[in-house]
Amino acid sequence: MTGDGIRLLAPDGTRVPHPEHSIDLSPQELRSLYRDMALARRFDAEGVTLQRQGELGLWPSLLGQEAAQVGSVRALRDDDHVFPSYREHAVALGRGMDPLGLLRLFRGVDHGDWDPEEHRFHLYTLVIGSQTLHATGYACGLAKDGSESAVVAYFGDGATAQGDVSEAFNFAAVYGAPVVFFCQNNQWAISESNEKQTRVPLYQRAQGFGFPGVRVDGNDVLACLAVTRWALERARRGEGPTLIEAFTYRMGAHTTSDDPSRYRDAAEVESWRAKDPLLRLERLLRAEGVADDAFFAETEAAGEALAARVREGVRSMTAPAVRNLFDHVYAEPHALVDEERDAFDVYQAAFVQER
Amino acid sequence: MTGDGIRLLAPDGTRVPHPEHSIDLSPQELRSLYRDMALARRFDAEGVTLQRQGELGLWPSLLGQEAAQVGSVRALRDDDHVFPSYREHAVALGRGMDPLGLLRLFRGVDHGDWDPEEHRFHLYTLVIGSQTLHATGYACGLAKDGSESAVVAYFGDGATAQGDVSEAFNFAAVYGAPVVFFCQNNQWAISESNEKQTRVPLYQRAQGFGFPGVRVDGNDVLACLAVTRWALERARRGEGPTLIEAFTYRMGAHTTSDDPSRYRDAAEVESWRAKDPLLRLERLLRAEGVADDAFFAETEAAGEALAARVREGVRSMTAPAVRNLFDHVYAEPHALVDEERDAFDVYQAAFVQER
Amino acid sequence: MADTSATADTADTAHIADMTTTTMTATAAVERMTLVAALNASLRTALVEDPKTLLMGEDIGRLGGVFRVTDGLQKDFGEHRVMDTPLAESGIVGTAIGLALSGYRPIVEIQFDGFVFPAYDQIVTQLAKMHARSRGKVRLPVVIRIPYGGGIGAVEHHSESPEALFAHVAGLRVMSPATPSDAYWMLQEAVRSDDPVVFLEPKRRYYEKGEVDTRPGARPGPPGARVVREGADLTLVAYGPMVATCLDAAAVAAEEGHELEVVDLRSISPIDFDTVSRSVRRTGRLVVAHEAPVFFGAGAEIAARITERCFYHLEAPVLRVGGFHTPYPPSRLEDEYLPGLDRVLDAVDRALAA
Amino acid sequence: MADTSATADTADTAHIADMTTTTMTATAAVERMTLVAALNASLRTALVEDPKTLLMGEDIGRLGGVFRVTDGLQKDFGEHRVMDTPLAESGIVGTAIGLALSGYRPIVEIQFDGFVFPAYDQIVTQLAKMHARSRGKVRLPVVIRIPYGGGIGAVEHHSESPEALFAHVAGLRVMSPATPSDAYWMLQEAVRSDDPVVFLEPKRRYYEKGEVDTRPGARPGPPGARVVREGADLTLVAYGPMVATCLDAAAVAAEEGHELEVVDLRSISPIDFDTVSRSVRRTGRLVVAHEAPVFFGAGAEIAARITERCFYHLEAPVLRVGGFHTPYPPSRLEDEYLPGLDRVLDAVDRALAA
Ligand SMILES: Cc1ncc(C[n+]2csc(CCOP(=O)(O)OP(=O)(O)O)c2C)c(N)n1
Ligand SMILES: Cc1ncc(C[n+]2csc(CCOP(=O)(O)OP(=O)(O)O)c2C)c(N)n1
Ligand SMILES: [Mg+2]
Ligand SMILES: [Mg+2]
Repeated sequence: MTGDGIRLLAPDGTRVPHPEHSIDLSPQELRSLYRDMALARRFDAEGVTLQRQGELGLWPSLLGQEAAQVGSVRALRDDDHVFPSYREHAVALGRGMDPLGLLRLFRGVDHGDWDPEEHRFHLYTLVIGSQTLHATGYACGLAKDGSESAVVAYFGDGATAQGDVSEAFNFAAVYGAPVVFFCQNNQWAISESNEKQTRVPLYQRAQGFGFPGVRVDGNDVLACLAVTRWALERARRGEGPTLIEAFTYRMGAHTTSDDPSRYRDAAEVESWRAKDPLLRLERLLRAEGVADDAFFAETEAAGEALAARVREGVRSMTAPAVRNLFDHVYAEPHALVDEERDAFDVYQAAFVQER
Repeated sequence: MTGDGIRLLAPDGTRVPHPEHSIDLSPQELRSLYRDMALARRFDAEGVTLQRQGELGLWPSLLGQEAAQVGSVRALRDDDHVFPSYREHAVALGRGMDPLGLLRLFRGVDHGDWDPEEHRFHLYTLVIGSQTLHATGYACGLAKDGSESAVVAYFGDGATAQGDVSEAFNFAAVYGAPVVFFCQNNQWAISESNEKQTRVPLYQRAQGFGFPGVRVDGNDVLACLAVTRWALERARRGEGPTLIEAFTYRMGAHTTSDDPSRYRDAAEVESWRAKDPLLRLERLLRAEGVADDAFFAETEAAGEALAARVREGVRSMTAPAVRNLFDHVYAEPHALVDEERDAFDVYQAAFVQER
Repeated sequence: MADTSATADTADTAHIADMTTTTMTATAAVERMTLVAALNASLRTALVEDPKTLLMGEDIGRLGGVFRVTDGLQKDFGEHRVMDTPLAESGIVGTAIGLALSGYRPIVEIQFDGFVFPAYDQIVTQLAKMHARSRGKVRLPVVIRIPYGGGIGAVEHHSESPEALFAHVAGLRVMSPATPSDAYWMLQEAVRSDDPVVFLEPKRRYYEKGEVDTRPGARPGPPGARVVREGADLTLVAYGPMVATCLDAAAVAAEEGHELEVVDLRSISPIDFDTVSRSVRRTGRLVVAHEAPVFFGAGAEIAARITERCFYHLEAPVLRVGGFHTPYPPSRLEDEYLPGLDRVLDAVDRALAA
Repeated sequence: MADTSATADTADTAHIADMTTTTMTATAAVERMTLVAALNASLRTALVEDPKTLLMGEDIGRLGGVFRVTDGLQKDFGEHRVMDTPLAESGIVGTAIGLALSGYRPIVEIQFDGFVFPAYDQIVTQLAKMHARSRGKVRLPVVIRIPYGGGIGAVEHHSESPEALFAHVAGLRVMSPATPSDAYWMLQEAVRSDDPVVFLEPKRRYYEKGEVDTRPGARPGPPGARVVREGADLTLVAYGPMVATCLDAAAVAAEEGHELEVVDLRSISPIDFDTVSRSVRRTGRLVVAHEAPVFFGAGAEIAARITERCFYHLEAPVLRVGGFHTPYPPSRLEDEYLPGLDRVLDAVDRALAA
């Protein structure tokens, strides 16, 4: 169970049998998983580029975590709910989110203002760990409604140190909430490696709160899909929460502001390159004759098209007027906000006049 | 390991062998443990009485938890440090604290202002769970100093739900801090029973953070002493933290403000009366001929003397002048506090004059 | 182990069973009752009127809360609507946010003022901001009830007045009733609001009685400030527990020939500055009283804004009377520490003399 | 797994090894440096001068902190003195309290202003109160460094100005330097203080340069307010990132014939009201500027107290310019949102016109 975790697909692209978590996917499903990972990777690369070009303020790259995200999100039903952290771009795409919605946040024109109910994909959450409690509460709500939907909360290895995450584990356990805690252990919390955050493998944390924790090879999209599906089924059956630790690696910097050369060895990164999640699925697809060069070329072209759309979309994004800030501080009328808006209008009018 | 936990002394006063945690105590040590428990119980009863008489504002009774407290504190060396919650009266006595110090807090003449370094017994802490982090930090400090002292943090079953306690577990584990987390599971957090706080036995929590957790029969003073000693030795050897769950029962109300008849059955309380920690040690002492009627009579007399001293001490406690409040807000001079003190002096002088 | 949330179907059945019990009906009438009873009645009304309303907190179930504000509600509405939570305030508020996102309207009880701080992060960074962050797409109708203030002879952390720490934060509404009637109706208002509300209950007034008209027709509007005693010489502004103290002060001052106008703010964020300004323009003098420390307290905001608005009407500087820049004292000192009748009158005298 | 605290003896040896390296020496000189470099130098001095000083925080080790304030310090002083902590702010501050109780003097870094709130409970209920609670027997010399304020184009929660939320709390000191020199010396002061200090670093001024005299003889006294530009027409009070903005405003106003006196508050709790009063008695007008929202902000306290002290000297009401009662906006709006030159000048004009 330690080491790389549950694995169905080895780095060399061969299948690994597993007694509990086998999965049977059609060729089309396999291709589609690859395609989602490839599009996510291309999208992510474009995010990095756009930041370098000054079009975005910041970009947290998901490079290396495609399998963890695409595999897990594929396990969800349409009516399930996701509570992401801030790096779940592939999960967002998997939910059908408009990628430009994410980019508006990182361009700084809004804080990420999509409607979380539209694709049942909650707002990105930057305060580490907070969303795990929201996910737990949401799951309690679903259970109260008699719904069979479930919730997946995404968070990182560093987040597990936060009190909120432990409280979420405990509330979910006590209430038997239908929530899957999906921890992407990408080995780093900015510059801090796992051993600064925990003394034991993270999946073991769950046991102490009374629910199962499993480690899955986070670079194995098949295993991520299979294990998340299993955990979601547990949730739907009323068996409560599950913790999944997807053992993966953050191949890039923490964000575009970060310089990982200050704290980690190139050799470590290199060693993970051999476990690349796309490469191993490509090997499987080719070995089993499920996809050919044409498919990969077509996928690449789709990626380029996505990147072009994103590039164009980002460049034409403009910020709303400051005045709009006052509109949604409260849902209902608020004297102080109104007063400040009025004063701001007067100020701006005078200012425009002066010029 | 579940059930009542590690036990060396059965409710009927017979010894129970244990492969790892046996303990060999002299007759005098055995008598002394009984005496401490009896004095603590008498002291506690006096606290309740004084509150009923209006001499104290509040009293949280430790009735039923004498063995957990006396056994654990007896395991400490003089140079070890205790971070209590607010019900650790027997621990306080075990550290040599003046009982009147505790009572000043509950009389409302101060917030409990003893010098924590005098008996290496920190201030009572009312914000649930906070002190577990202080204990962890203190233990880190001891380790940095190269000291071989260790720290014991006391807290309740309810406290385990707080994020701070999980964070303390994690920090202690990551830093390998010489701290023993001593959880008195008295089955109730005010009106909430264990299953409202946790899905699994509490001692299991530790495992998920990477250190051992054990349950001990909290009404068995010998087991509490033996297991705490073992945990402290681990700490001293640099093996890091241990969680001890002392499985006991709060025989009284949460505090004198509480009315447990609203939420628990008399039958439950009754069933625990059979496991009384004093009674079982008395049985042992008598069965093994270690103590006779004279000893018990002498102990009772000592209890009465303590109660009398406490009663008298409490009745003569007066509150300091409000003006003194300004003295210790800061360790160094502070303009605002000085200004407010001056204004208060002027106000009081004028007020006195008016009369 | 009992699962208080339970699986979907048992939850549903329990819920339906609850709905059919007669105890579900809130009685509407004019009655004399304590502030606690008014809050209890208001929660009952909320639970009856909207099945999406939930109560959450520590010890609010069988115990009925340490102040009995939720007395009997779990018995009548079931564990699914009146939820005892684990002892973790951040968890309570964070979970309440999630429940609100899923369509519920949680009313959270924090056991004492001093124990809200573990939840402060969830309140300030999440609860307050999510509506704005989503540009209006998300609404979080969460009420956080907090018994607050001193005067009950309690130990440390049980007598705090943290209102300024919430009022400074955009996205929260902060209100505090002073009477049983306001307790009933302002809580109704808080529950109906689609904004998060920090609802501060003056615990030392919990057992004071007043007339409460719970009939739907008696519903007043959203809580603006209210002139609770008229007077021409000086305006005395207070809220929550200090309103009664200020009314007493006004009565004493009247004997000495000074007519004080007492304004009960009711809402601390936003503040109804129009009502206060109107009063100060007439009286020319203003004293603000609260239990919370004066430094960076509500009095500062009121003094600053009213001075700005009424600069040419003020005959004396606005004076503030409140807590000192010290931790709340041990209980045997609180009578002298709290801004009581004498300290309020002292400030009034100084303002009148200026 | 590496144990960063280590057992006693290895810790000790590592420590002694550290002490012998030459990098331990802080160089004392007059130098032009950025505010970040000044903070770094100040921390280095603290680590050299007192072996009980410790740094704690997220990513402060090899990375040197996200702003590089602790750059090189772990390398030079070892992991026992410069501790990367788990990602848990309450844990960091709570553990720092314990370390302080055991005789250490922890200097904690909170990575960004918006992430201090998980630690708010430990700061407010424990750190601030323990000295008073023990009636002076316990001292908690803990410094909490927080990069704060906006203007760097950051995402949500990275541009907050939470000073009022600390200043209201008795037992804490709150200070904020505006220049590299003050950054160096005020941090020295904070580290030497036996009181807990919330040390707010104006992150948008991190890379501005100034002359810093780090020679021991250059040590100024504890940080009172400082008149940084003299003027007779109006007093402009600011602190931290807004001091430079106010100096710019004064320069522009001078061109228009108005002489503004600019006061850098430096300490936000306590506030040096004497210096501000002296200035206002001369100028008769006061504008207070800060990034934090105006409502319940520092400007309220200053306006209230200065009006009380200088009522008969004020020719116009004190005006406040600052953040709106809205969450901090997305970064593309921050230039317009922040109280910049124009908004400060607008307030100055209004105050002068009144
Ligand atoms: C409460 C809080 N503290 C600190 C930060 C600053 N911060 C942002 S990301 C990060 C590391 C997160 O690591 P991890 O949870 O492993 O997620 P990853 O970035 O690796 O996906 C930190 C410390 C934050 N966002 N929130
Ligand atoms: C942070 C916080 N929340 C709530 C409370 C109120 N409170 C005081 S004691 C208590 C129950 C504690 O239960 P437990 O930890 O089991 O300790 P016990 O009282 O049983 O010894 C609660 C909820 C508090 N003191 N602190
Ligand atoms: Mg990570
Ligand atoms: Mg308990």
